[in-house]
Amino acid sequence: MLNVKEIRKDFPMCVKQDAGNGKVYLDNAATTFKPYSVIEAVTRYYTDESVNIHRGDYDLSYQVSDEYEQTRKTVARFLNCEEREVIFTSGASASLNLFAYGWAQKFLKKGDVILSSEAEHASNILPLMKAAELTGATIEYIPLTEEGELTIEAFKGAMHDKVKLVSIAHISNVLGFVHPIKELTKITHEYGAIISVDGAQSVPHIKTDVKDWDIDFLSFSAHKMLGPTGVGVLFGKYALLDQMDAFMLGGGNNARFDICGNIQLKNPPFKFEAGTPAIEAVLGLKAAILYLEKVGMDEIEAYEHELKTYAVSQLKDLKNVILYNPHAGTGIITFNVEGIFAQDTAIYLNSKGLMVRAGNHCAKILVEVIKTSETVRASVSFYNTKEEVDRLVDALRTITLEQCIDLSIM
Amino acid sequence: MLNVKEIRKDFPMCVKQDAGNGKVYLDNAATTFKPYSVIEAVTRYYTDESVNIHRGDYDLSYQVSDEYEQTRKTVARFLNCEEREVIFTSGASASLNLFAYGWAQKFLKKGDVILSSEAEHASNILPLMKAAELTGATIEYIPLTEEGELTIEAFKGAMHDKVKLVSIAHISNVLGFVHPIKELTKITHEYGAIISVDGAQSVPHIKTDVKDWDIDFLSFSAHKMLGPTGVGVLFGKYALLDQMDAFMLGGGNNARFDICGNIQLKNPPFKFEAGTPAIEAVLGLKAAILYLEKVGMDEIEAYEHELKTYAVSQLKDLKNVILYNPHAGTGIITFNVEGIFAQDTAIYLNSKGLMVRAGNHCAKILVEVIKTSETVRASVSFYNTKEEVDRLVDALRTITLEQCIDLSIM
Amino acid sequence: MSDYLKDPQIHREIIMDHYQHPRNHHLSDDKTYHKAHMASESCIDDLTVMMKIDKGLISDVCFDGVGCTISTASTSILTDLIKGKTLEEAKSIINSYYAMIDLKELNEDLLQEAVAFQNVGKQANRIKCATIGFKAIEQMIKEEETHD
Amino acid sequence: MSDYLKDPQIHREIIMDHYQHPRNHHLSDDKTYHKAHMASESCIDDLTVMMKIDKGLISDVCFDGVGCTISTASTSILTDLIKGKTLEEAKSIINSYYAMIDLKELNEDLLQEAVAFQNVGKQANRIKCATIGFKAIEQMIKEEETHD
Ligand SMILES: Cc1ncc(COP(=O)(O)O)c(C=O)c1O
Ligand SMILES: Cc1ncc(COP(=O)(O)O)c(C=O)c1O
Repeated sequence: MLNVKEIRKDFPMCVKQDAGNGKVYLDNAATTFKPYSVIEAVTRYYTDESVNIHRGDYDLSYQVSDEYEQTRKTVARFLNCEEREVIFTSGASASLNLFAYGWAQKFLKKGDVILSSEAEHASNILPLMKAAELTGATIEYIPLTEEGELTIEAFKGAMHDKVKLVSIAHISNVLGFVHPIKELTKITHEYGAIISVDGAQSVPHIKTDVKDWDIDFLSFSAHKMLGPTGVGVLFGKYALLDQMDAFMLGGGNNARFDICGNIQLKNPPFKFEAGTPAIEAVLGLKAAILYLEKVGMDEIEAYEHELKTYAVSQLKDLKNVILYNPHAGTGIITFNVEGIFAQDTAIYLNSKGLMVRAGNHCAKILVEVIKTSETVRASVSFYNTKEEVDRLVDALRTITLEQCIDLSIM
Repeated sequence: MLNVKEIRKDFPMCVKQDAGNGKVYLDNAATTFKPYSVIEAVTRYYTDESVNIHRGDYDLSYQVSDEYEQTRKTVARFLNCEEREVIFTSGASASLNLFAYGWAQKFLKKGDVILSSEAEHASNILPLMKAAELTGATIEYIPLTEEGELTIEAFKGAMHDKVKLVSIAHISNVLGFVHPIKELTKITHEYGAIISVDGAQSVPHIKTDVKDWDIDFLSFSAHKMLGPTGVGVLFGKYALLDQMDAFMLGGGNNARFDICGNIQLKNPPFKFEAGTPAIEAVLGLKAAILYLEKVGMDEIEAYEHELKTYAVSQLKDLKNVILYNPHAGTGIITFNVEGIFAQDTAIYLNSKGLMVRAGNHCAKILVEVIKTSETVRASVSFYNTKEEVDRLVDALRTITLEQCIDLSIM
Repeated sequence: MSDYLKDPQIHREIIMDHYQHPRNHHLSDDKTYHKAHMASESCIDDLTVMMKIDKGLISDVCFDGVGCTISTASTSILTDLIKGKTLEEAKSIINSYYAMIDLKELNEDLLQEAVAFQNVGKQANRIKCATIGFKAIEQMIKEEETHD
Repeated sequence: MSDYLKDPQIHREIIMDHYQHPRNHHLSDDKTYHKAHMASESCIDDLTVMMKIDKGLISDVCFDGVGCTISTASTSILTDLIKGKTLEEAKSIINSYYAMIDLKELNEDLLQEAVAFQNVGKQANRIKCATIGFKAIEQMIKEEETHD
């Protein structure tokens, strides 16, 4: 069982809260706090090894290049894939764009179908919309349940021979449902299609095993899993990466080129990594993964689910609160207060020290499913406590529209 | 006059050297050391304000969003442009790819000519080669002098009516010549073409004034100017940015979209910034610029030139050293040792604590101009000293092929 | 200033009223209307404002969309304020409003119920909400003027 | 081991000699040759190695390009070692060489002059240089074997 009290000592932001600054952070789906070990990995780069990588001309450069590649090893172990299947990008959005450009734009053609869902993040669906527009492919949406969940039955019903690409989030950032990726992948492959998984909300919160699931691509960001911003990963099966086009060209991704325009690109993953990467952020990502592994992904999942269940059980009793996803399995709680606009609720909660997010959470087309244009999202991490959930519940118990207005005009 | 001794106290890497670790860093064109103020800006984000940006739902997010935008203001002042003309990217390579995709691929057509030089970095020329291939445009190269310099006369001779885009580095990373950007821009505009400047090596070392020069685009990286890796800038004149296509799509760059694929993108610069950016790196970039401004760009340029001149005066006397760019105006010294392969020289220098780079420096087509396939590059920064240059000269005075071999096989 | 307009209690009531019963809360099919769609970048407001201009006079103005209390109420009050006014009058109302938001000056004659927002400028993160409708009107006036 | 092969002085001379006068240093126009282009990712070596295989026998091998002392000399020595050998013999030479580089085992009978590199494995950043030619030959042997 996970020891939250001890864990909180590893996070400077939590240490400050516990020292009494009165704040409660419940916007973990947007980004997470960083443990000291990650901060140290980043600053160690600045203070001890502030040089560029990918060259062996001097010891320090060789050493940093090696540490950079060690992160790739660590990521590969964490995902259960090969090292050469791990591409470092500048974030999940960049990973998803690279995939859409390098694979979807290249291999889709008129008449092909991309199967996706209405709960996708803009960073997943927009690049696909563009790929569809450019190739003449079309996007079809798997119907979701009333609560916004994607079921295997609905998926089977939506799947057909023209589908060449399935692209969905493993966990939706709005509603927090865990989709049955392994089953979806099996069905996808039976139809000869490939599957690209948006793991931005799943990799930080549940155990990933790309080999067991047999998925073809996976995108995620370091900053949502205790790591620095500015770095993300695209995993792809090597054979697929090998066929894929590079999104960016430049220093580092070409082995040789000449004046006639003959370019010889390196092999994956280097082919996709052009220019100086986010070196210290990559080193920080390694520290983040080591921290997550130490706590244990299964423990993290169980505890976050416990927190969520606890929150739901409390919030259910408040008559003024509308809960949209009581049954979702992860730490995302999506709600509204009757008669109060989501943003006003968020600002009221802010006045109580509670940090949550109002919005459509970049899944703007979802409104047509859950039938509300804006929601409040509280999202927990394993460093959150039941007492913090209580703070949220207490604040929501007494919220009024008048108070919300007063906060802005006084 | 710049006080190097005091300046070195601001850089932890220099502090360690001065405390006696025996190292000399002369690979500043690859990346630079970071002053404490930059490290503090980055760690402050982790310890005090570790939340996501671009939302005003709670105070801390509002505060960090504001600091993020303050960096844009700072960059705009540093370049002398408008705030909305500053796009944050993941680095110079990303800026150059964004330009090549968003402008060159969109506006060039068959028969158009891109005018460039053979001294360009891969990150500048490769995306243009691709744009040329896709649009049917062709690339022509301005002939360089024997030393590899680009002169106005040569430029005038190469310019003609079909040229729609001029793309060159303000300072070449191999030879360190400062090109007459203002004059080149004037001529470019007389022909109705636009100019995209690769400023990766110039923005860190000489004063930039995009308004005075009237250039259309400028790309550079933070990590070569005391800032973090993972962040760069694309400056573009607003009217041009407004016409340009977004390279990446996703969270943050769209105002709204719907299920039919109607996407409403934000205005520049936000249109080009998809997904969670490198927040702490952007905050670090601000600190880096403030540091550079405090020292003074004119002082930096003068001092680095002085160091270079000093190095050249010493190296000229060594019979075994071939200098390729004695007349270049910046702190890049490109040379070889007679009979010793560049990489062996670098490894020998490494054994003496000197960090330099061997290679073709990503300007692989340049070999056809300076007629040597590989060179050693020592590049100084304003925190380097004459004593450090002496260390380089002393090491080169006594280098032998035998010693180089022994270093590898003993 | 009349007591009525100083009382925070009254301010709140004005805003409540305009949030719960926004005035001119519909859109028009009339193609001769100007139209501005405002989707705020930092919050989730998404409003469309429409305006008909006849010989320099604002003959109609209306809006729809989703917005928080502050953006909805301020836009509602604005539509009341400028309907039937000339473009010049509307511009001075908008400028007075900005001056108030900047905590510089309070012109209660021009601003009327809009004085309810006299302190919103102290909450930097609500300024965008409190001005979204004004920005829309400003944009449409500029459009009209440059097409003349 | 014979003294000759223990003396670092001799190692250096072997490498100097092969660097300054590389053996089999040319390319062939013959299309029946296998060809491997190796451009190292971490250093600036850029070598092309070619090899002709006749009925399981390496009848010719040659190389060209730019490289540091270590990559040039090691490739030169390798070409001398495997010319005229069978693919199996070449493979055991390559494997012995890797074992030496890994600082595991030194088979001087097979490696001959290549023992000059017996300590290069201690310099992690030179391993790529010291094996670039071997990787090329290995790749071409694999190619030949899978096409059989
Ligand atoms: C499901 C999902 N996909 C993609 C993203 C984009 O991640 P980033 O902003 O780090 O690029 C997010 C984060 O907001 C997300 O929640
Ligand atoms: C002239 C020039 N352009 C572009 C780049 C690419 O910069 P980055 O690697 O930071 O993307 C470099 C750096 O190597 C450079 O020297």
